[in-house]
Amino acid sequence: MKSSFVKRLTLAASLMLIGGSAAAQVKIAYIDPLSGPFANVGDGGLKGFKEAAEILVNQKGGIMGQKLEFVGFDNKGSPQESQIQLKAAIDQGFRFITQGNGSGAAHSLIDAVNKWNARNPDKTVLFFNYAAVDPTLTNEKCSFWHFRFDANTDMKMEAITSFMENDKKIKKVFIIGQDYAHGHQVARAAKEMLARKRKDIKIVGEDLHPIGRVKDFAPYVAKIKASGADTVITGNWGNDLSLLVKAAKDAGLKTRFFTYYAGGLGTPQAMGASGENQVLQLTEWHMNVPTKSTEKFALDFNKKYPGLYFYYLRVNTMTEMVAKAMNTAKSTDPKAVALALEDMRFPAENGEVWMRKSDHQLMQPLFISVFSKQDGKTVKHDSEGTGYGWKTLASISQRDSQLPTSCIMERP
Amino acid sequence: MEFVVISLLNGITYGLLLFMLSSGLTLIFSMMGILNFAHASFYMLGAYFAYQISTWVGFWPGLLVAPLLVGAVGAAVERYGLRRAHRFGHVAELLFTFGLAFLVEEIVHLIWGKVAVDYRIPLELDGTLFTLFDTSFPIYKGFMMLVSVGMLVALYMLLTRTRIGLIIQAALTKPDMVEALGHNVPRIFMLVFGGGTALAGLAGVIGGNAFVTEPGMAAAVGSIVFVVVVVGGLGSLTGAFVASLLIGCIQTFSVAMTLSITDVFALIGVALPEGSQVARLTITQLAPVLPYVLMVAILIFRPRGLMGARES
Amino acid sequence: MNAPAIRISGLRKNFGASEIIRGVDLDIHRGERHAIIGPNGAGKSTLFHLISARLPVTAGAIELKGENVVGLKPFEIARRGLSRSFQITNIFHNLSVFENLRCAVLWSLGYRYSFWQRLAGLKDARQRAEAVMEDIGLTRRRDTPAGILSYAEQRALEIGITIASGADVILLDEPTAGMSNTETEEAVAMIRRVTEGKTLVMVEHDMGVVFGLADRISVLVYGEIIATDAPAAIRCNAAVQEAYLGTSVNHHE
Amino acid sequence: MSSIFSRGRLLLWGACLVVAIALPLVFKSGFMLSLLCQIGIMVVFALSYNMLLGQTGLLSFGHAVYYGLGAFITMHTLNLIGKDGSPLVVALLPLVGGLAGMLAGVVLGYVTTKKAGTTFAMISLGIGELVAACALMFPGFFGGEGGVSGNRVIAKQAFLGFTWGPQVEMYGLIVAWAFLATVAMFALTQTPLGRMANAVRDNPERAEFVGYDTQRVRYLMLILSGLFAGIAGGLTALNYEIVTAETLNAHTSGVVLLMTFVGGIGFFYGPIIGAILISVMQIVIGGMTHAWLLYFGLFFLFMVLMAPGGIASVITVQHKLWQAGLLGRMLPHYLATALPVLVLLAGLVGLIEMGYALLAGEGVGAGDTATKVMGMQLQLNAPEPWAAALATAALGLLLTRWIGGRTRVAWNAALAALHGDKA
Repeated sequence: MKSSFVKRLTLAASLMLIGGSAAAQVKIAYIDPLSGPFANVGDGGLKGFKEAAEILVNQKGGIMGQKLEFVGFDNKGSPQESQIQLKAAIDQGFRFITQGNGSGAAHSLIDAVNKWNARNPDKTVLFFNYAAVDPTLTNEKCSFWHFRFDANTDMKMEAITSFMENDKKIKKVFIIGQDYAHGHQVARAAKEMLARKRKDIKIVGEDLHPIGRVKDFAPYVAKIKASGADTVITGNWGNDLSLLVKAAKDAGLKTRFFTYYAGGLGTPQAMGASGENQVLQLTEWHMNVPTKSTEKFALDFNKKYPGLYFYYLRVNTMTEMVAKAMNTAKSTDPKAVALALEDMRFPAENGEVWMRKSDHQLMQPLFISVFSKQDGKTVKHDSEGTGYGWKTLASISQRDSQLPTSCIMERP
Repeated sequence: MEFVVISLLNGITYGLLLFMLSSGLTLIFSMMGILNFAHASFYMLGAYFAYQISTWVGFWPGLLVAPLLVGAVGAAVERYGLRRAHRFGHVAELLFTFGLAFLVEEIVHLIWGKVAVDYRIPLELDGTLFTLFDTSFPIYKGFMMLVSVGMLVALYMLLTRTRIGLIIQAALTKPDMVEALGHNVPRIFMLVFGGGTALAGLAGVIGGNAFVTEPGMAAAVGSIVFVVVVVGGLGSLTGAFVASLLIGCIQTFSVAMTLSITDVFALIGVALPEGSQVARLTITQLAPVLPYVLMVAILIFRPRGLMGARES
Repeated sequence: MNAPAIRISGLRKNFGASEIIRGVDLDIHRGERHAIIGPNGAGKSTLFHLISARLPVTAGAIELKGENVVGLKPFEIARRGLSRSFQITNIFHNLSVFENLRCAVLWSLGYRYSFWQRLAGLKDARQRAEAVMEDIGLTRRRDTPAGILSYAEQRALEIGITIASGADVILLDEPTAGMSNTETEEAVAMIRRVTEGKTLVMVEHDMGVVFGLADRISVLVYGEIIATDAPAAIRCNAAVQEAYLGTSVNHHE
Repeated sequence: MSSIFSRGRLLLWGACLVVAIALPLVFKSGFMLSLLCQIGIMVVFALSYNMLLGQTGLLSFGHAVYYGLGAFITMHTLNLIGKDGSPLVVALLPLVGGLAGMLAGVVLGYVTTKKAGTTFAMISLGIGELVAACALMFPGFFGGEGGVSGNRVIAKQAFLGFTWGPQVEMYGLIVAWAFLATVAMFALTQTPLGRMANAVRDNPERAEFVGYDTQRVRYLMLILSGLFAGIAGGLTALNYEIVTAETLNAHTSGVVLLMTFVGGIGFFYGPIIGAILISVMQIVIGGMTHAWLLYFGLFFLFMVLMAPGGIASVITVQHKLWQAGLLGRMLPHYLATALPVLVLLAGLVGLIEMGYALLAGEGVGAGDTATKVMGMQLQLNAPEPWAAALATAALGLLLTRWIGGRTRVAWNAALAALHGDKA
């Protein structure tokens, strides 16, 4: 028994070593779920990074002549497993990691990276966060070793409320969200910011429901209807969002829904026609925002991976910025790369972006768009083959979504 | 008033769907003593089968064929898996269905992917049945109620008017009797398991497009169905019916309540300390977990459930 | 201390509409060996189930050594010194013979739910279990799992578990059912030996066993006791003969 | 048999301890060390679970509740101590987790242990769901999505040279606690309560008639099981320095059930084997293929249907055959069966891997046209690889049935001989 156990461990170790002994490359460990219920999200991200590295970096000369490579590590969606995978990546010589799905895993990694760097100053690790949006990650818990390339929940709400500020038709707002940290943050930010910007808007209701447990949203919709709201703000994602929108359509509720994640993987498909003209989203980009080259990149990507739809522009932005930082610093040392990234201004495909030095939060333009029928003009491309796509209603420049930070960064 | 009527309709629709799920589970449990952990997985299979059939030949054939297919899968599972597990006792059976639920989810991931599939309501059922005080009631919800009630009637007829129904009924109250009757017990077991899973499959067919057909749908209803069965009383179809409607309505109406825990305690004359997290919770927030609270309460005050005849 | 071991008065038990026990009154004296006989379906096992609280009582009273025990749970009655065996063997199948008996003695020796004492260190429990094992003749099967014992051995173990706790009122439900003649003889001798000085109540079909063991006999017919008397008197009781003995006393199973 | 401290047993315990301490000397990488830590924690957790399932016959689907609550309380206590404590206090923190798990057992167990069997399973599931849902509702205590984090290195001065900062020191702490907990749990099986739990598992009715309140026995066992689950939770908190709501959800409960069952519920050491095996398999198979969840599901069903006693029972039977001198007779049969089984497995793995590659791509989402299975480059749009895999599987199945049938005859004969010897 014991000897076979040792053999298994040796096997595991040797597998890891083979994975790590490839040629001279700049490698970034992608630690996200690659199996289990959220594997599609993780897998889509990994493919996006690989594609971005190939087309945007390696075909343009790479990093000081070396190739950039992303290697997947399956954290199975668990914060604990993320740490084990981090150790595996470090063992294999990785000095850069990226992660995005789930703030729980992000918190776990940021803690582990901070401790590792404090305890192993000669082998520091740098963490690029491409999608975990908990504001605390660049506020109370900010770290020199962490950079975030997505706008956080508060910044997104700042952008949404700026848009609402100018829409005088909005009188009564209902806030509904999942009953966990993200939903709480969205609700809190919405109330604070609306109170500041539009005192005349009344919050006519606020509901939190357990995440992923509500089958039938009809009662919630009945309540929204009874409240007389004309606008709904929700941080819901996944089925909690699709079910809400479907139930609203069934009951003939005609309010607009301001969302964070309606364009996300699978949601457009699940909403289908029921979201038409009612669902709005806030993103850094969507297919119908004109760009120099991303449209072609996205179409090629969708063609190469049938069933996947290019969604994260920030994946490309991050890849390019990291490559640029390494090239300017002429180093692949995490600390040098971090210093080069700080305060970097970069012409991204959605406009100029800026990596703020004080909290390592990327400032980027944001777009509010509405789910509308594909018409070949303003809605040139549909989303996930539904026949409906996103139509830009407003764009918010990176200056207008900036928020002060409470970050007190410990710098090495 | 408006709100009450709408909520009641919503509650009954949801309750009837729950009953379609829990009736099969109760039948299987009463007859075979097996708590089918994978019951909700058959519900999911029903939805996916119906989706697949609807992409080929439309919704209506799927309504009939998908439950039968699910029933066939269920019967095969009983014949080639459960029957073997049965030899090792109830724990092995339970674990078998537990593993099965896991496997079904993974296979659904594999075949249909990890995101929701576009399983739509048929066009002829898409629309508003009637408008009540400015809130529309969709045709499809009416259709769901119709199918559930139809199933309820059919099940009632089957149990009271046919020979096999009488045997099943006898087995509900006196599990040892079936063997004494000298019937081919394994075959009856296979039929009951197939039939029970077919009912779950039917629920999937009509629930899948009303809500969302995705790989997590089984896990989302799985535990609530157990709650229904415990609250209603193990082995009691009537109990399952009452509990389904009760839980459907509780969930719907509690969403409507804006009371907080503090208010509730104030009603019974207890003042809670201000500002604690518990005190701030509203009934609405708690709505989806109320069934579990109800279950715990039932277990403490009436351990055999609302209508249960048996102690365990 | 003068109260009878068991006093039953006006005891009734219904299953739905059918009345199985219809007003039983019975006193069982301390130290006597009392047999309950009657045709199949008379309610003998039900009577045992009521006394030992396996089934809830519909109406009436049961006193154990002067104390009302209706409404108590089985373990509470067991703790008051009443122990019973079952018609269908009811043992701990995965435990060894020795462990079966040791489980049966733990409560009465006051070890209760202890998780701070090592079983191996409990000398008195070991000795008592070993003594019972000797009594019922299973010493050489000490470490065999009870589930794979022969039928007669399991019956012996069943009685062993019943007496191991040292209860002074013992209820045996058909202790010799299904045994061969020689096995029955051994069992009777064993029962006589191990119940010395205790109150014994038994349900039994084998009339040889009944008349060989019992000090007094009660005859239960259709849920009522039609006679309670010494064996010789029961043998000549006209009502009993009519209802029961006349047809089966000579060629019973 | 009768004493915990018999010489053979002491030797075995000692050997295990020595191996556990020596392992990091062999596997020096940080990853291996993390894996060993994870295994150590899981061993305690799985053993605590088996106190319910194996020893008391209670199938719980919500055991993660006690583990998770233990972890959260430990983490809060760690943060409460702040900078003033000494590493000794940190080392004792898992006990706090244990007490928390125990307290949770006192409260929740009162409801759940009212019933046994199937009903208990359902209620444990419901309570588990309830607690998991509450965990998300109270971010103040459970830390919301980010969980609660802390730092196990609370003071600059060391205690006997330990600060618990380096992973290897943490590993030492885990080994110490795991060893203590394992000895304690084993000792518990040798007490009146432990034995009566077995009796209640085998025959609750009879247990009542020998004077035991079965509900009380179940309740006490659940409380004690909560204690050890809480200790495991406390170790997780210290090891990862973060605790999130995932720790107490249904998935964690499912994993511990899987480990315990696969290892074998009928033997004390079964869950230890299960914890090691499943942890390693997750990493090794998970690293090799995206289909690992499917393989896990199939493996679990296979175990339920073919070896419900788990790996420990298989080992024990072989050991008994060996003692009875019958193993030699069976070995050729094992080897003969292994061959067709391998053929069958090769065919099945081929089919599954190609299926995954075709339907899900490398991971999920896209249809790949080619994939590599067992070193072979296979074209998925051609029929040949599919036919070959199917034929291999079919051939394997036929051979397995044929040879397996003969092996079964020999196996039954050997078992009969074994039990005949004993009887």
